[in-house]
Amino acid sequence: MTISVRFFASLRELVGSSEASLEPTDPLTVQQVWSNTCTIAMPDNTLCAINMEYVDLSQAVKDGDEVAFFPPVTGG
Amino acid sequence: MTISVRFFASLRELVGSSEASLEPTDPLTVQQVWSNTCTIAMPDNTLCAINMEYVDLSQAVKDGDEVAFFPPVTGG
Amino acid sequence: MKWLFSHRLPVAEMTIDIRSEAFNPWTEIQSYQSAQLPAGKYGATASFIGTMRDFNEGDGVQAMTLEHYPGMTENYLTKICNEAMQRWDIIDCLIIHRVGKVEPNDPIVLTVVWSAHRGAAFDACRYLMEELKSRAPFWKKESLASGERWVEKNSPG
Amino acid sequence: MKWLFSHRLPVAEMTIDIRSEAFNPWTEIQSYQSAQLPAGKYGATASFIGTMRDFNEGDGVQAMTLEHYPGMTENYLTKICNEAMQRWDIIDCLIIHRVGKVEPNDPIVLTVVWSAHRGAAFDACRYLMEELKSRAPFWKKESLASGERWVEKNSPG
Repeated sequence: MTISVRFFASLRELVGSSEASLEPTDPLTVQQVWSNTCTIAMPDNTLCAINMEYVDLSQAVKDGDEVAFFPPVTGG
Repeated sequence: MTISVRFFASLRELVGSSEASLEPTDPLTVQQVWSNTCTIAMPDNTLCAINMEYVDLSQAVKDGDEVAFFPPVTGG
Repeated sequence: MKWLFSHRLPVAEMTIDIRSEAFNPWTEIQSYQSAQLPAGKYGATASFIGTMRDFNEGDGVQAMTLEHYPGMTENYLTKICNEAMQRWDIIDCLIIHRVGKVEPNDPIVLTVVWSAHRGAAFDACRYLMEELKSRAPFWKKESLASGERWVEKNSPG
Repeated sequence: MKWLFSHRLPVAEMTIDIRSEAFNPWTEIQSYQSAQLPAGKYGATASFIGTMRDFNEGDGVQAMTLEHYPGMTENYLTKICNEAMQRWDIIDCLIIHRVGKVEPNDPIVLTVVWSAHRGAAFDACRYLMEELKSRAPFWKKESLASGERWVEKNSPG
Protein backbone atom coordinates (compact mmCIF):
# COMPACT_ATOMS: atom_id res chain seq x y z
CA MET A 1 0.00 0.00 0.00
CA THR A 2 0.98 3.63 -0.42
CA ILE A 3 0.82 6.21 2.37
CA SER A 4 1.65 9.87 1.89
CA VAL A 5 2.97 11.74 4.88
CA ARG A 6 2.99 15.49 5.52
CA PHE A 7 4.67 17.65 8.14
CA PHE A 8 3.70 21.19 9.06
CA ALA A 9 5.15 24.19 10.87
CA SER A 10 7.83 23.43 13.50
CA LEU A 11 7.58 19.68 12.78
CA ARG A 12 8.31 20.34 9.11
CA GLU A 13 11.46 22.19 10.15
CA LEU A 14 12.39 19.57 12.75
CA VAL A 15 11.99 16.68 10.33
CA GLY A 16 13.58 18.75 7.56
CA SER A 17 10.91 17.83 5.05
CA SER A 18 7.31 18.73 4.25
CA GLU A 19 6.38 15.43 2.61
CA ALA A 20 7.28 11.79 2.53
CA SER A 21 5.89 8.60 1.06
CA LEU A 22 5.75 5.09 2.44
CA GLU A 23 4.96 1.78 0.77
CA PRO A 24 4.59 -0.58 3.73
CA THR A 25 3.74 -4.23 3.27
CA ASP A 26 2.26 -4.67 6.78
CA PRO A 27 -0.55 -2.67 8.47
CA LEU A 28 0.70 0.41 10.32
CA THR A 29 -0.61 2.74 12.99
CA VAL A 30 -0.06 6.49 12.78
CA GLN A 31 2.67 6.12 15.40
CA GLN A 32 4.40 3.54 13.19
CA VAL A 33 4.10 5.80 10.16
CA TRP A 34 6.18 8.35 12.09
CA SER A 35 8.78 5.75 13.15
CA ASN A 36 9.12 4.43 9.62
CA THR A 37 9.54 7.93 8.22
CA CYS A 38 11.52 9.95 10.75
CA THR A 39 14.83 9.34 12.45
CA ILE A 40 13.94 11.60 15.40
CA ALA A 41 11.47 10.87 18.20
CA MET A 42 8.00 12.33 17.88
CA PRO A 43 7.65 15.42 20.11
CA ASP A 44 5.16 14.93 22.98
CA ASN A 45 2.51 17.37 21.87
CA THR A 46 2.36 16.25 18.21
CA LEU A 47 -1.07 16.20 16.58
CA CYS A 48 -1.99 13.77 13.81
CA ALA A 49 -4.56 13.67 11.07
CA ILE A 50 -5.57 11.07 8.51
CA ASN A 51 -7.13 12.49 5.40
CA MET A 52 -7.52 15.86 7.14
CA GLU A 53 -9.36 14.53 10.22
CA TYR A 54 -7.75 14.45 13.66
CA VAL A 55 -6.91 10.91 14.82
CA ASP A 56 -5.10 9.21 17.71
CA LEU A 57 -1.60 7.80 17.32
CA SER A 58 -3.02 4.28 17.59
CA GLN A 59 -5.25 4.73 14.53
CA ALA A 60 -4.53 2.25 11.72
CA VAL A 61 -3.74 3.69 8.29
CA LYS A 62 -5.15 2.38 5.02
CA ASP A 63 -3.87 2.31 1.48
CA GLY A 64 -3.98 5.76 -0.07
CA ASP A 65 -4.23 7.63 3.25
CA GLU A 66 -2.63 11.03 3.76
CA VAL A 67 -1.13 11.13 7.25
CA ALA A 68 -0.17 14.52 8.66
CA PHE A 69 1.89 15.47 11.70
CA PHE A 70 1.94 18.95 13.21
CA PRO A 71 2.40 20.87 16.48
CA PRO A 72 -0.47 22.40 18.52
CA VAL A 73 -2.39 24.85 16.37
CA THR A 74 -1.98 28.58 16.97
CA GLY A 75 -4.36 30.34 14.62
CA GLY A 76 -6.73 33.20 15.31
CA MET B 1 -39.33 73.61 48.25
CA THR B 2 -39.53 73.13 44.50
CA ILE B 3 -39.56 69.74 42.79
CA SER B 4 -39.57 69.30 39.04
CA VAL B 5 -41.20 66.19 37.67
CA ARG B 6 -40.67 64.52 34.30
CA PHE B 7 -42.50 61.75 32.48
CA PHE B 8 -41.12 59.69 29.61
CA ALA B 9 -42.39 57.39 26.88
CA SER B 10 -45.70 55.61 27.58
CA LEU B 11 -45.99 57.31 30.99
CA ARG B 12 -45.69 60.71 29.31
CA GLU B 13 -48.59 59.76 27.06
CA LEU B 14 -50.58 58.22 29.93
CA VAL B 15 -50.16 61.25 32.17
CA GLY B 16 -50.65 63.54 29.18
CA SER B 17 -47.68 65.71 30.06
CA SER B 18 -43.89 65.57 29.89
CA GLU B 19 -43.22 67.87 32.82
CA ALA B 20 -44.76 69.15 36.04
CA SER B 21 -43.64 71.20 39.00
CA LEU B 22 -44.48 70.86 42.70
CA GLU B 23 -43.94 73.24 45.60
CA PRO B 24 -44.73 71.04 48.60
CA THR B 25 -44.47 72.35 52.15
CA ASP B 26 -43.96 68.90 53.74
CA PRO B 27 -41.32 66.25 52.94
CA LEU B 28 -42.38 63.87 50.20
CA THR B 29 -41.33 60.47 48.93
CA VAL B 30 -41.11 59.70 45.22
CA GLN B 31 -44.41 57.80 45.55
CA GLN B 32 -46.04 60.92 47.02
CA VAL B 33 -44.62 63.10 44.24
CA TRP B 34 -46.56 60.93 41.82
CA SER B 35 -49.79 61.10 43.90
CA ASN B 36 -49.54 64.88 44.23
CA THR B 37 -48.97 65.30 40.48
CA CYS B 38 -51.07 62.68 38.70
CA THR B 39 -54.73 61.81 38.88
CA ILE B 40 -54.16 58.25 37.68
CA ALA B 41 -52.59 55.39 39.63
CA MET B 42 -48.94 54.66 38.99
CA PRO B 43 -48.55 51.63 36.71
CA ASP B 44 -46.97 48.65 38.46
CA ASN B 45 -43.73 48.52 36.54
CA THR B 46 -42.93 52.24 36.76
CA LEU B 47 -39.27 53.17 37.25
CA CYS B 48 -38.20 56.32 39.08
CA ALA B 49 -35.10 58.47 39.14
CA ILE B 50 -34.01 61.43 41.22
CA ASN B 51 -31.50 63.69 39.51
CA MET B 52 -30.94 61.03 36.86
CA GLU B 53 -30.16 58.19 39.27
CA TYR B 54 -32.51 55.25 39.79
CA VAL B 55 -34.24 55.32 43.20
CA ASP B 56 -36.97 53.39 45.04
CA LEU B 57 -40.45 54.77 45.43
CA SER B 58 -39.83 55.26 49.14
CA GLN B 59 -36.90 57.62 48.55
CA ALA B 60 -37.39 61.13 50.02
CA VAL B 61 -37.06 64.08 47.65
CA LYS B 62 -35.19 67.28 48.44
CA ASP B 63 -35.59 70.88 47.37
CA GLY B 64 -34.49 71.32 43.76
CA ASP B 65 -34.68 67.62 42.86
CA GLU B 66 -35.70 66.45 39.42
CA VAL B 67 -37.94 63.41 39.78
CA ALA B 68 -38.56 61.28 36.69
CA PHE B 69 -41.07 58.50 36.04
CA PHE B 70 -40.84 56.10 33.13
CA PRO B 71 -41.70 52.58 32.01
CA PRO B 72 -39.17 49.71 31.75
CA VAL B 73 -36.37 50.68 29.40
CA THR B 74 -36.25 49.13 25.94
CA GLY B 75 -33.10 50.42 24.29
CA GLY B 76 -30.46 48.52 22.34
CA MET C 1 -31.17 71.18 21.08
CA LYS C 2 -29.47 69.07 18.44
CA TRP C 3 -26.27 68.97 20.47
CA LEU C 4 -27.94 67.00 23.22
CA PHE C 5 -28.55 64.17 20.83
CA SER C 6 -25.25 64.02 19.06
CA HIS C 7 -22.48 65.19 21.35
CA ARG C 8 -19.63 62.93 22.34
CA LEU C 9 -18.33 62.37 25.83
CA PRO C 10 -14.79 61.05 25.65
CA VAL C 11 -13.89 60.04 29.22
CA ALA C 12 -10.54 58.28 29.49
CA GLU C 13 -10.77 55.36 27.08
CA MET C 14 -14.42 55.38 26.15
CA THR C 15 -16.79 57.24 23.90
CA ILE C 16 -20.56 57.51 24.29
CA ASP C 17 -22.39 58.87 21.31
CA ILE C 18 -26.17 59.35 21.05
CA ARG C 19 -27.26 60.07 17.51
CA SER C 20 -30.42 61.48 16.05
CA GLU C 21 -29.40 60.47 12.54
CA ALA C 22 -28.66 57.18 10.80
CA PHE C 23 -25.09 55.87 11.09
CA ASN C 24 -23.01 53.27 9.34
CA PRO C 25 -21.53 51.14 12.13
CA TRP C 26 -18.64 49.77 10.08
CA THR C 27 -17.32 53.12 8.94
CA GLU C 28 -17.83 54.46 12.48
CA ILE C 29 -15.72 51.68 13.99
CA GLN C 30 -13.07 52.03 11.34
CA SER C 31 -12.67 55.78 11.71
CA TYR C 32 -12.80 55.62 15.51
CA GLN C 33 -10.18 52.90 15.55
CA SER C 34 -7.87 54.79 13.18
CA ALA C 35 -8.16 57.97 15.21
CA GLN C 36 -8.16 56.59 18.78
CA LEU C 37 -6.48 53.23 19.04
CA PRO C 38 -2.71 52.72 19.37
CA ALA C 39 -1.52 50.65 16.39
CA GLY C 40 -0.05 47.28 17.32
CA LYS C 41 -1.29 47.37 20.94
CA TYR C 42 -4.72 45.77 20.68
CA GLY C 43 -5.09 42.14 19.70
CA ALA C 44 -8.85 41.82 20.10
CA THR C 45 -11.85 43.83 18.92
CA ALA C 46 -15.33 42.58 19.79
CA SER C 47 -18.36 44.39 18.47
CA PHE C 48 -22.11 44.09 18.59
CA ILE C 49 -24.63 45.84 16.39
CA GLY C 50 -28.36 45.86 17.01
CA THR C 51 -30.31 46.46 13.81
CA MET C 52 -33.99 47.24 13.41
CA ARG C 53 -35.97 44.25 12.12
CA ASP C 54 -39.13 44.60 10.07
CA PHE C 55 -41.11 42.31 12.36
CA ASN C 56 -41.60 41.89 16.12
CA GLU C 57 -43.87 39.56 18.08
CA GLY C 58 -45.44 38.36 14.86
CA ASP C 59 -46.28 41.79 13.44
CA GLY C 60 -44.74 43.74 10.59
CA VAL C 61 -43.06 46.90 11.84
CA GLN C 62 -42.79 49.86 9.47
CA ALA C 63 -40.74 52.21 11.62
CA MET C 64 -39.75 52.85 15.19
CA THR C 65 -39.23 55.95 17.29
CA LEU C 66 -36.60 55.90 20.00
CA GLU C 67 -36.93 58.23 22.96
CA HIS C 68 -34.34 58.78 25.68
CA TYR C 69 -33.76 60.82 28.84
CA PRO C 70 -31.06 63.30 27.85
CA GLY C 71 -28.41 63.46 30.54
CA MET C 72 -29.48 60.32 32.41
CA THR C 73 -28.85 58.14 29.37
CA GLU C 74 -25.31 59.45 28.96
CA ASN C 75 -24.72 59.08 32.72
CA TYR C 76 -25.73 55.43 32.69
CA LEU C 77 -23.79 54.58 29.54
CA THR C 78 -20.73 56.16 31.12
CA LYS C 79 -21.29 54.21 34.36
CA ILE C 80 -21.61 50.99 32.39
CA CYS C 81 -18.38 51.64 30.46
CA ASN C 82 -16.58 52.48 33.70
CA GLU C 83 -17.81 49.25 35.27
CA ALA C 84 -16.56 47.28 32.27
CA MET C 85 -13.19 48.99 32.44
CA GLN C 86 -12.88 48.08 36.11
CA ARG C 87 -13.85 44.46 35.59
CA TRP C 88 -11.78 43.72 32.49
CA ASP C 89 -8.46 44.82 31.11
CA ILE C 90 -9.68 46.77 28.12
CA ILE C 91 -8.07 49.52 26.07
CA ASP C 92 -11.05 51.43 24.73
CA CYS C 93 -14.78 51.14 24.23
CA LEU C 94 -17.29 52.84 22.00
CA ILE C 95 -21.08 52.97 22.28
CA ILE C 96 -23.26 54.60 19.65
CA HIS C 97 -27.05 54.59 20.07
CA ARG C 98 -29.76 56.02 17.84
CA VAL C 99 -32.67 58.13 18.98
CA GLY C 100 -35.52 59.52 16.89
CA LYS C 101 -37.14 57.79 13.95
CA VAL C 102 -35.54 54.53 12.83
CA GLU C 103 -36.46 52.39 9.84
CA PRO C 104 -36.06 48.67 9.20
CA ASN C 105 -32.45 47.65 8.59
CA ASP C 106 -31.15 50.79 10.34
CA PRO C 107 -28.54 50.17 13.02
CA ILE C 108 -29.87 51.10 16.48
CA VAL C 109 -26.94 50.39 18.73
CA LEU C 110 -23.23 49.67 18.43
CA THR C 111 -20.93 48.49 21.21
CA VAL C 112 -17.24 47.88 20.56
CA VAL C 113 -14.44 46.89 22.91
CA TRP C 114 -10.73 46.81 22.16
CA SER C 115 -8.34 44.85 24.38
CA ALA C 116 -5.04 42.99 24.31
CA HIS C 117 -6.67 39.53 24.53
CA ARG C 118 -9.96 38.13 23.34
CA GLY C 119 -11.56 37.10 26.64
CA ALA C 120 -11.80 40.66 27.93
CA ALA C 121 -13.14 42.01 24.63
CA PHE C 122 -15.87 39.36 24.36
CA ASP C 123 -16.91 39.63 28.01
CA ALA C 124 -16.92 43.41 28.14
CA CYS C 125 -18.74 43.84 24.82
CA ARG C 126 -21.54 41.58 25.99
CA TYR C 127 -21.63 43.27 29.39
CA LEU C 128 -22.06 46.68 27.74
CA MET C 129 -25.01 45.42 25.71
CA GLU C 130 -26.75 43.61 28.57
CA GLU C 131 -26.36 46.53 30.95
CA LEU C 132 -27.38 49.04 28.29
CA LYS C 133 -30.54 47.07 27.65
CA SER C 134 -31.44 46.75 31.31
CA ARG C 135 -30.45 50.19 32.65
CA ALA C 136 -30.00 52.89 30.00
CA PRO C 137 -33.18 54.99 29.67
CA PHE C 138 -34.23 54.47 26.06
CA TRP C 139 -37.74 53.56 24.92
CA LYS C 140 -39.00 52.19 21.62
CA LYS C 141 -42.34 52.88 20.00
CA GLU C 142 -43.21 50.76 16.98
CA SER C 143 -45.29 51.89 13.99
CA LEU C 144 -47.40 49.02 12.66
CA ALA C 145 -49.96 49.05 9.86
CA SER C 146 -52.59 49.06 12.63
CA GLY C 147 -51.11 51.99 14.55
CA GLU C 148 -48.40 52.62 17.13
CA ARG C 149 -47.38 50.64 20.21
CA TRP C 150 -44.73 51.00 22.88
CA VAL C 151 -42.36 48.07 23.23
CA GLU C 152 -43.09 46.92 26.77
CA LYS C 153 -39.94 45.07 27.64
CA ASN C 154 -36.65 43.94 26.24
CA SER C 155 -35.98 40.32 25.40
CA PRO C 156 -33.52 38.54 27.70
CA GLY C 157 -29.94 38.22 26.43
CA MET D 1 -1.69 27.83 -6.21
CA LYS D 2 -3.12 31.22 -5.28
CA TRP D 3 -6.65 29.85 -5.42
CA LEU D 4 -6.01 27.53 -2.52
CA PHE D 5 -5.39 30.49 -0.26
CA SER D 6 -8.16 32.78 -1.34
CA HIS D 7 -11.12 30.79 -2.55
CA ARG D 8 -14.50 31.01 -0.86
CA LEU D 9 -16.67 28.09 0.18
CA PRO D 10 -20.23 29.30 0.54
CA VAL D 11 -22.12 26.40 2.13
CA ALA D 12 -25.66 27.28 3.12
CA GLU D 13 -25.39 30.35 5.32
CA MET D 14 -21.70 30.54 5.94
CA THR D 15 -18.56 31.69 4.22
CA ILE D 16 -15.02 30.56 4.96
CA ASP D 17 -12.30 32.65 3.40
CA ILE D 18 -8.56 32.06 3.77
CA ARG D 19 -6.54 35.00 2.50
CA SER D 20 -2.93 35.40 1.58
CA GLU D 21 -3.25 39.17 1.44
CA ALA D 22 -4.12 41.90 3.94
CA PHE D 23 -7.82 42.64 4.38
CA ASN D 24 -9.87 45.42 5.92
CA PRO D 25 -12.33 43.66 8.25
CA TRP D 26 -14.86 46.51 8.36
CA THR D 27 -15.23 46.85 4.62
CA GLU D 28 -15.34 43.05 4.33
CA ILE D 29 -18.22 42.82 6.81
CA GLN D 30 -20.05 45.69 5.20
CA SER D 31 -19.84 44.33 1.67
CA TYR D 32 -20.66 40.78 2.76
CA GLN D 33 -23.66 42.00 4.72
CA SER D 34 -24.96 44.12 1.81
CA ALA D 35 -24.60 41.24 -0.62
CA GLN D 36 -25.69 38.28 1.52
CA LEU D 37 -27.97 39.30 4.37
CA PRO D 38 -31.72 39.81 4.01
CA ALA D 39 -32.54 43.42 4.96
CA GLY D 40 -34.77 43.78 8.00
CA LYS D 41 -34.42 40.13 9.08
CA TYR D 42 -31.37 40.19 11.35
CA GLY D 43 -31.45 42.11 14.61
CA ALA D 44 -28.01 41.15 15.90
CA THR D 45 -24.52 41.14 14.45
CA ALA D 46 -21.63 40.05 16.65
CA SER D 47 -18.09 40.22 15.36
CA PHE D 48 -14.60 39.51 16.57
CA ILE D 49 -11.35 40.62 14.99
CA GLY D 50 -7.95 39.37 16.02
CA THR D 51 -5.20 41.84 15.14
CA MET D 52 -1.46 41.33 15.20
CA ARG D 53 0.20 43.05 18.13
CA ASP D 54 3.79 44.31 18.07
CA PHE D 55 4.70 42.42 21.23
CA ASN D 56 4.20 38.94 22.68
CA GLU D 57 5.48 37.36 25.88
CA GLY D 58 7.53 40.44 26.61
CA ASP D 59 9.27 40.63 23.24
CA GLY D 60 8.84 43.03 20.35
CA VAL D 61 7.51 41.24 17.27
CA GLN D 62 8.34 42.68 13.86
CA ALA D 63 6.29 40.35 11.68
CA MET D 64 4.60 36.99 11.70
CA THR D 65 4.17 34.21 9.17
CA LEU D 66 1.00 32.15 9.25
CA GLU D 67 1.03 28.63 7.84
CA HIS D 68 -2.00 26.40 7.37
CA TYR D 69 -2.93 22.94 6.08
CA PRO D 70 -4.82 23.66 2.85
CA GLY D 71 -7.96 21.57 2.74
CA MET D 72 -7.98 20.51 6.39
CA THR D 73 -8.23 24.12 7.56
CA GLU D 74 -11.26 24.76 5.37
CA ASN D 75 -12.80 21.44 6.50
CA TYR D 76 -12.48 22.33 10.16
CA LEU D 77 -13.72 25.89 9.75
CA THR D 78 -16.74 24.50 7.91
CA LYS D 79 -17.33 21.91 10.67
CA ILE D 80 -17.12 24.64 13.31
CA CYS D 81 -19.63 26.84 11.46
CA ASN D 82 -21.97 23.89 11.02
CA GLU D 83 -21.76 23.12 14.73
CA ALA D 84 -22.58 26.74 15.58
CA MET D 85 -25.53 26.68 13.18
CA GLN D 86 -26.87 23.55 14.86
CA ARG D 87 -26.47 24.91 18.38
CA TRP D 88 -27.83 28.42 17.81
CA ASP D 89 -30.48 30.00 15.67
CA ILE D 90 -28.24 32.03 13.39
CA ILE D 91 -28.78 33.46 9.94
CA ASP D 92 -25.28 33.63 8.52
CA CYS D 93 -21.66 33.51 9.56
CA LEU D 94 -18.42 34.67 8.02
CA ILE D 95 -14.87 33.67 8.86
CA ILE D 96 -11.85 35.28 7.21
CA HIS D 97 -8.35 34.20 8.22
CA ARG D 98 -4.97 35.40 7.01
CA VAL D 99 -2.10 33.19 5.98
CA GLY D 100 1.37 34.25 4.84
CA LYS D 101 3.31 37.23 6.13
CA VAL D 102 1.46 39.49 8.57
CA GLU D 103 2.66 42.76 10.05
CA PRO D 104 1.78 44.49 13.32
CA ASN D 105 -1.70 46.02 13.27
CA ASP D 106 -2.80 43.70 10.43
CA PRO D 107 -6.05 41.83 11.04
CA ILE D 108 -5.41 38.08 11.32
CA VAL D 109 -8.90 36.69 11.83
CA LEU D 110 -12.48 37.86 11.55
CA THR D 111 -15.56 35.99 12.78
CA VAL D 112 -19.02 37.45 12.33
CA VAL D 113 -22.44 36.02 13.15
CA TRP D 114 -25.82 37.43 12.16
CA SER D 115 -28.99 36.33 13.97
CA ALA D 116 -32.45 37.55 14.92
CA HIS D 117 -31.57 38.02 18.60
CA ARG D 118 -28.38 38.95 20.42
CA GLY D 119 -27.84 35.85 22.57
CA ALA D 120 -27.27 33.58 19.60
CA ALA D 121 -24.97 36.06 17.85
CA PHE D 122 -22.77 36.58 20.92
CA ASP D 123 -22.61 32.88 21.80
CA ALA D 124 -21.95 31.67 18.28
CA CYS D 125 -19.34 34.33 17.49
CA ARG D 126 -17.37 33.37 20.57
CA TYR D 127 -17.78 29.67 19.83
CA LEU D 128 -16.36 30.16 16.34
CA MET D 129 -13.29 31.91 17.73
CA GLU D 130 -12.64 29.42 20.54
CA GLU D 131 -13.05 26.42 18.27
CA LEU D 132 -11.00 28.01 15.50
CA LYS D 133 -8.17 28.60 17.97
CA SER D 134 -8.26 25.08 19.36
CA ARG D 135 -8.92 23.01 16.22
CA ALA D 136 -8.23 24.81 12.93
CA PRO D 137 -4.75 23.94 11.63
CA PHE D 138 -2.96 27.28 11.49
CA TRP D 139 0.49 27.98 12.91
CA LYS D 140 2.25 31.25 13.69
CA LYS D 141 5.92 31.98 13.45
CA GLU D 142 7.10 35.28 14.92
CA SER D 143 10.00 37.38 13.63
CA LEU D 144 11.84 39.06 16.50
CA ALA D 145 14.95 41.24 16.42
CA SER D 146 16.81 38.13 17.69
CA GLY D 147 15.45 35.74 15.06
CA GLU D 148 12.37 33.66 14.43
CA ARG D 149 10.31 31.49 16.79
CA TRP D 150 7.20 29.37 16.47
CA VAL D 151 4.32 30.31 18.75
CA GLU D 152 3.97 27.17 20.88
CA LYS D 153 0.42 27.45 22.05
CA ASN D 154 -2.58 29.72 22.01
CA SER D 155 -3.66 31.69 25.05
CA PRO D 156 -6.88 30.47 26.70
CA GLY D 157 -10.03 32.42 25.85
